[in-house]
Amino acid sequence: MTDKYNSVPDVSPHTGTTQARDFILRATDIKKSFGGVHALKGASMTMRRGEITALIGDNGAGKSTMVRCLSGIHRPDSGSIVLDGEDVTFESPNAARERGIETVHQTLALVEDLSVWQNFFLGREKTHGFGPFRTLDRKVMKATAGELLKNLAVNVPPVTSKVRRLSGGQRQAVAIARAAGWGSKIVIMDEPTAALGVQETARVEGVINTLRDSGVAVLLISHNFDQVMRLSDHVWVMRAGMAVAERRTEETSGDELVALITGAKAA
Amino acid sequence: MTDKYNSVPDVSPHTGTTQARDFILRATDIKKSFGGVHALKGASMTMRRGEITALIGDNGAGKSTMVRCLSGIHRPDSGSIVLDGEDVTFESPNAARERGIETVHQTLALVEDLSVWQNFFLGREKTHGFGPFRTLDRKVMKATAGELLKNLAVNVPPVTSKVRRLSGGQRQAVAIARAAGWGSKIVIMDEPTAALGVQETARVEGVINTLRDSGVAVLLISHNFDQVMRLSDHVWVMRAGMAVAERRTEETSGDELVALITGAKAA
Amino acid sequence: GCAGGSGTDGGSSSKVAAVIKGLDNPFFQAMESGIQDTADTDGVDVTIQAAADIGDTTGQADKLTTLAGQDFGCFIVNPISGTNLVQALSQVATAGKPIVNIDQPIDADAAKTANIDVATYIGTDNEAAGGKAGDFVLSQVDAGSEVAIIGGIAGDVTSAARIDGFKAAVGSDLDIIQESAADWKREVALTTATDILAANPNVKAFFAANDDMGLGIVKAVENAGLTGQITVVSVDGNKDALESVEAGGLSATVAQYPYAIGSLGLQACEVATSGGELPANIESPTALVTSAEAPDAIAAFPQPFAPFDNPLEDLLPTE
Amino acid sequence: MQAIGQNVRQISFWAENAAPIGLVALVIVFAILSPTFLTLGNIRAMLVAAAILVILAIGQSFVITTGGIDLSISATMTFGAIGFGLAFQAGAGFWLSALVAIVAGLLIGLINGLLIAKGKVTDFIATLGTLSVATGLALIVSNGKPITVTSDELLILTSGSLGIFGYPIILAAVIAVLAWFFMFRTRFGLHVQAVGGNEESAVANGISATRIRMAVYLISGGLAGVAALLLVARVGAAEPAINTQFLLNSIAAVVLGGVSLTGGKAKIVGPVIGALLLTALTNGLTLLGVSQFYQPLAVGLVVVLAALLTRFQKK
Amino acid sequence: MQAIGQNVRQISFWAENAAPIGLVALVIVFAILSPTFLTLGNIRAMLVAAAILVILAIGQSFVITTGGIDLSISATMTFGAIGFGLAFQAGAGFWLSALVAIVAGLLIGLINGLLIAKGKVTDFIATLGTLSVATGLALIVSNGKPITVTSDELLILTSGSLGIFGYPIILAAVIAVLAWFFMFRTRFGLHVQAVGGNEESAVANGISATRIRMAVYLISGGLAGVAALLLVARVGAAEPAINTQFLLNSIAAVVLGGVSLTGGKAKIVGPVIGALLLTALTNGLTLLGVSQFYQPLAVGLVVVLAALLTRFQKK
Ligand SMILES: Nc1ncnc2c1ncn2[C@@H]1O[C@H](COP(=O)(O)OP(=O)(O)OP(=O)(O)O)[C@@H](O)[C@H]1O
Ligand SMILES: Nc1ncnc2c1ncn2[C@@H]1O[C@H](COP(=O)(O)OP(=O)(O)OP(=O)(O)O)[C@@H](O)[C@H]1O
Ligand SMILES: [Mg+2]
Ligand SMILES: [Mg+2]
Repeated sequence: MTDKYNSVPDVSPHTGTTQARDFILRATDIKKSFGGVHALKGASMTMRRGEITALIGDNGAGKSTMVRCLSGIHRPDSGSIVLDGEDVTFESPNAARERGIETVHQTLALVEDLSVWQNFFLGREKTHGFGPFRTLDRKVMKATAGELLKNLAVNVPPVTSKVRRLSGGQRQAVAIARAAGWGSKIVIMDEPTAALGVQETARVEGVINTLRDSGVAVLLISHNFDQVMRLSDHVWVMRAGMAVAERRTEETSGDELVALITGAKAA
Repeated sequence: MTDKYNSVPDVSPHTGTTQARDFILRATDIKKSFGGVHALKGASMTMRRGEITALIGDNGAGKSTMVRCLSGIHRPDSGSIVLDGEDVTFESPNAARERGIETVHQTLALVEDLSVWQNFFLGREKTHGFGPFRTLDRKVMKATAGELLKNLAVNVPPVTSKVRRLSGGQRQAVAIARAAGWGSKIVIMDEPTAALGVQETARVEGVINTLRDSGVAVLLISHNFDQVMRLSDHVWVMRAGMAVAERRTEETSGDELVALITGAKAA
Repeated sequence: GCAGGSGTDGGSSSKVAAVIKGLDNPFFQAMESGIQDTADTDGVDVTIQAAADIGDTTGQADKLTTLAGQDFGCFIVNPISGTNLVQALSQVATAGKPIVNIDQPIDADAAKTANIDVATYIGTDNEAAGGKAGDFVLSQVDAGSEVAIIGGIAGDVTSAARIDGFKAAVGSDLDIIQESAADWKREVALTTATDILAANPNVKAFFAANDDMGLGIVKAVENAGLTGQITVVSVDGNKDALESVEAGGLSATVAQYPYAIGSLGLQACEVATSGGELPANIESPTALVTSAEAPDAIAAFPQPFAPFDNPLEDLLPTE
Repeated sequence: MQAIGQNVRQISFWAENAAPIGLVALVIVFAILSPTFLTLGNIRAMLVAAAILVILAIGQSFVITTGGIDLSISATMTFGAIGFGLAFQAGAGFWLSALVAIVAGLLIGLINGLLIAKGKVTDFIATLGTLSVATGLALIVSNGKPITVTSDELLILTSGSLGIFGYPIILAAVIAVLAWFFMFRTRFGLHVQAVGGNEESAVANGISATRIRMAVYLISGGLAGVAALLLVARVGAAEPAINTQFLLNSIAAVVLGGVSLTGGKAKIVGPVIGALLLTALTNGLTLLGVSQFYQPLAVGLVVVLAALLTRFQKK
Repeated sequence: MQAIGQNVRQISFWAENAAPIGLVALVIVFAILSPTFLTLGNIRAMLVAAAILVILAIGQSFVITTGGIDLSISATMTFGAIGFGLAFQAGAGFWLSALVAIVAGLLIGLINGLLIAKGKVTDFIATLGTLSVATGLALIVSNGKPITVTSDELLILTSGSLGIFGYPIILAAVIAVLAWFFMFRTRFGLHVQAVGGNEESAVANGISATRIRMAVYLISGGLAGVAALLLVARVGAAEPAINTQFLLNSIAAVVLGGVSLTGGKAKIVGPVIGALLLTALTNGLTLLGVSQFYQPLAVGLVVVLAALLTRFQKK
């Protein structure tokens, strides 16, 4: 329905009304190669305020690479990212986080030998004191981490226990609570429920909905079509390093999405 | 419907006719602890000839531990495994494989720095010659591996390329082709499609059906209820280290399974 | 560099190659200076190589082998052990080039088996040096006193020879309470000596197998506030040891004059290449240096302070 | 009390505390066998002798916490000592010379950091290379000769003491306290542990692994420079000799102290006790007059036994 | 031809072949600077000198392929040499004494294997411990004294040759060919690579990581025993002194040969060339009359440069 691959959807044809200022994020023509591997070949995508945007595609389509570009881990070889109407380049993950983009990575990005609260604040610890003798404000950090975790986990682990001792579900909860806890504009979740059981999945989906309801834009990467159809407002489809199609969720179906992913249907 | 947790279902009440000899595998009262963690607390389960048996349960319920006991990686602390009417204990993964049990592990168990054919035959390489100078029969192994892979992968990788260079989907294909290729009695698959895209998932499901049709008993671990309902003939539910219930797939529903997993429904 | 040689190509070159022990020890540096300075004065082209350290037996052999293939007219060798250079030297001997053995003697049996004919041996008997130290200690302390020995790396040949000499000299007149290894290192010797002092308050004397360790012991004695009450003797005669003797730290050092050994070695090569006859053994001077002799020794350093009759003087080719 | 009693029954308790337990065991054995061992004089001497190793072990501990290793640490110390000696000989005075020693150590640390953090060279090989380079440089600039140093400040440093604590061990203790503070109470230390635990995750959370790695090799080099001061003070001279023993012992101390070579688990007290243990071991063996030939054997056995114990540590 | 031309333009080509390229570069430089370097006599001498290091590097390569490291390798060689010396002294004759040397090496290898494979002690620490233990044992059994050995067989071993290839390098070459065969053409070698690449996966496929680890440390110990023969032959005596140089050089040779210390990638030719390169380097520096002081510097720089190159290897 978009006219061509990688068209820049300033005004999305199927809604007709969306204005540029409604896009909280617009990534245009992003390219990224690793040695000889062209992971992104000029992909474009958008996210709107207060919506859950899904990003789907086959293994190796470039979804995680896109996420890493948006969250400051990779720097795109070319292309632009416009956040809230402003052109941005992220020098580091911290730069992206300071601009309000939080990410739950596919690998969770937890350090197993550190405790829950340490992981929670990793890279932006609270300190008091001055100069080189600024000390970690352990009390505040522990309290905050415990507070935020309580909303999410089935069995809340003690914040002082090492992540190594947590179950897979608990780890995922820590990673998600960390991303959700900073009052940010955008939360990106790369396959947040891939390894989770039913109960844990339900919890995470609850959190995603809560985030959306509180006005946060969520980018959800998932291989689970039911989940995508259930949660998202808008879907972007990637294939071989390009964003090949977008749909409003209510206007599409699981079958159409499969066809778009496999290339059975053009765009 | 089974009378109690861990009842030994010699004659399953809901079919009434199943005889002991129809079970190709019967694991009874398996216990396994790691230090202080009781991963299996006396779990029992059965698999029938020519059927796909599903094993479901929450994160940390003990599914993978059960799989590792059946495939000879762990030795159960207590309990018995009866294979084809015969009491067995597996000293090593090779012992299990020699008795006809192949496994696709959750972690795939591939060595990234070795080539596809080397991984394919890892641990049971074909050799020619005598004594300490027996050499690897590289030609035969490459040919066989290539042959078996062709049935499965979308893009067949060259058998001489290193696994490190393969995509996630291709790796999964190698691991599954390896397990399926030995004409065994039982193939165990621990979350074989967790990280796969639509196309790859469809292929794998095809392979599972093919295996069943050729008379192999398949044990499928999955968090995906649709998949379980679609593929399996029989479902075992684990919770906290115990097998708490079993159902014929046609006699249950996704909702009932969820209730069994979470413990909302007793058994 | 080795440019500007007076060597003639082919046949018998007058170029000299020297392979000595590790340069991380002042003793061998003085030896190197002795060779180099004499070569400079006499206008001889010399190449000096050393082992990486005192344990590098094969490395030293490799270096000699490397040099053996070149057009040197004479070889000066100071082997790490009695035999480690024998194999490399057999090549030199086959080519009929003279071999001057300095400091550490080549094992006689091994040399014979390998058909090596050593033109001359120049050096001091390490055992004799240890003996001199032993005699001195005997003269300083009461009979039956406790004495401790600190050697180099456990198993080292030179260290063992010096210690054997010391033990032979003191015989049963003194009570040797302990023999430790301090790896030829000052810091290790300091720690070891401190421990020995703590365990044996009655120890009256220390013997160290080289000056560096001797200086470490002096420091330990000083730290214990026992300076002047404990006799410390070592072997080598390095400059800082001589200064310590003068200042009242070390009681004495047995100077072996490595500079003189090196210098004699080069002169012996000059004699050999010019066709002169060399004596089989040349005893290089050694002397016990106590505080009395120290000022003279320092003034003369690195040359021997006592008058010394150079047996090669008359044999040297006149220029 | 009861909690401890319960703990004692668990093997992981022994494993976590291999170094202190080993130290206590050694002290008991040696105290029984040698009347001198527990005299004030001997304890004082032991502590002073341990100071250099303690400082090196702390530096090594920072590096090992990131999963790296610094094989150049003792060569760097030698290089720093020569730097001190030359500066002092040139009339620079104690404080300036001390600065030169530390800067020399930092220089080697900087090279290590650049090679490993920026150049992505394996730590083992990079520091093996700088081991050779630092050794060579020390020999070249000193012309292979020891430089005798006589300075009042150095004399005070070696001989001064508060009670049984000589100034060197007090210096080492101060460094240990600072190291503990930075490792466990500041962002920097947390980031060191994070990089060692899981570099990819740390980077994804905005920590610059490059900067952290640079920093730990600088710390290790700088502390090697400080250790160089103590070395020069101790022997009264700057010598270009290679101290391989210090290298292996610094690593052994850290591992005895319960730090895993795979990184991620930080300890400061452990390595300090490990260093004390190794020093007490040689001290005791010397006091007992054990033959020099048996000493390497004894040290080897202690290292192996302690390592066997540490494997029962909880993950 | 064209394929090679294309390859040459890729940096990974240079990285994969750091050792041979470095060797060729060194040979060219030294051949230009010294007329002696490429004479037959010097080449012969260099090859003989390289033999011990080549054999040790091969042993080390097996260990490193499994992701381990053998720090005890040169101490084991010393221990083997002393074993040979004592047996010979006791009148055992050449062949029996050679057997004793190899058995002595295997013994230390066995201890390493037991500690690491069964005891789950970190390789680094276990072999650091056996380094000390082997050194101590060598000192104790030899009473710290070198044992002069005069044997016809040893003389033949050192001085015999086929053309420019002395018997020692022929022995080393035979070992290299066998090692290559076992590493790349047998199940055992494949399993060594599998355990190094991913132990968990290897175990899940029925490979016994314990047996493989035992085996590689036995190989490394046994080859150290063989190297001990050459050592005794070369220096004409069995000496209890440790040859630290051989330890670091054996590791450097393996890494220069392109083997990653993290394991999983096997190479035999690379480490052999690495050993030749290190030998050629000292040989050339000696020929050029470069001062002893500059030699560690040169070796360090070559190691670092090669390591910088190898990091561009393809994964
Ligand atoms: N750091 C890297 N180095 C080299 N290649 C990479 C790197 N990261 C990603 N790639 C390659 O880029 C391509 C896209 O990978 P990416 O992880 O973005 O896929 P994806 O869409 O997230 O797939 P999946 O659904 O399996 O997570 C793949 O071919 C992958 O191998
Ligand atoms: N090797 C081990 N050491 C210690 N604990 C273990 C080990 N393997 C499994 N466990 C523990 O045993 C329990 C069961 O784990 P298992 O992997 O069998 O769960 P699972 O049902 O496969 O879960 P998932 O769905 O997340 O794969 C968990 O608490 C886990 O932490
Ligand atoms: Mg992904
Ligand atoms: Mg599992």
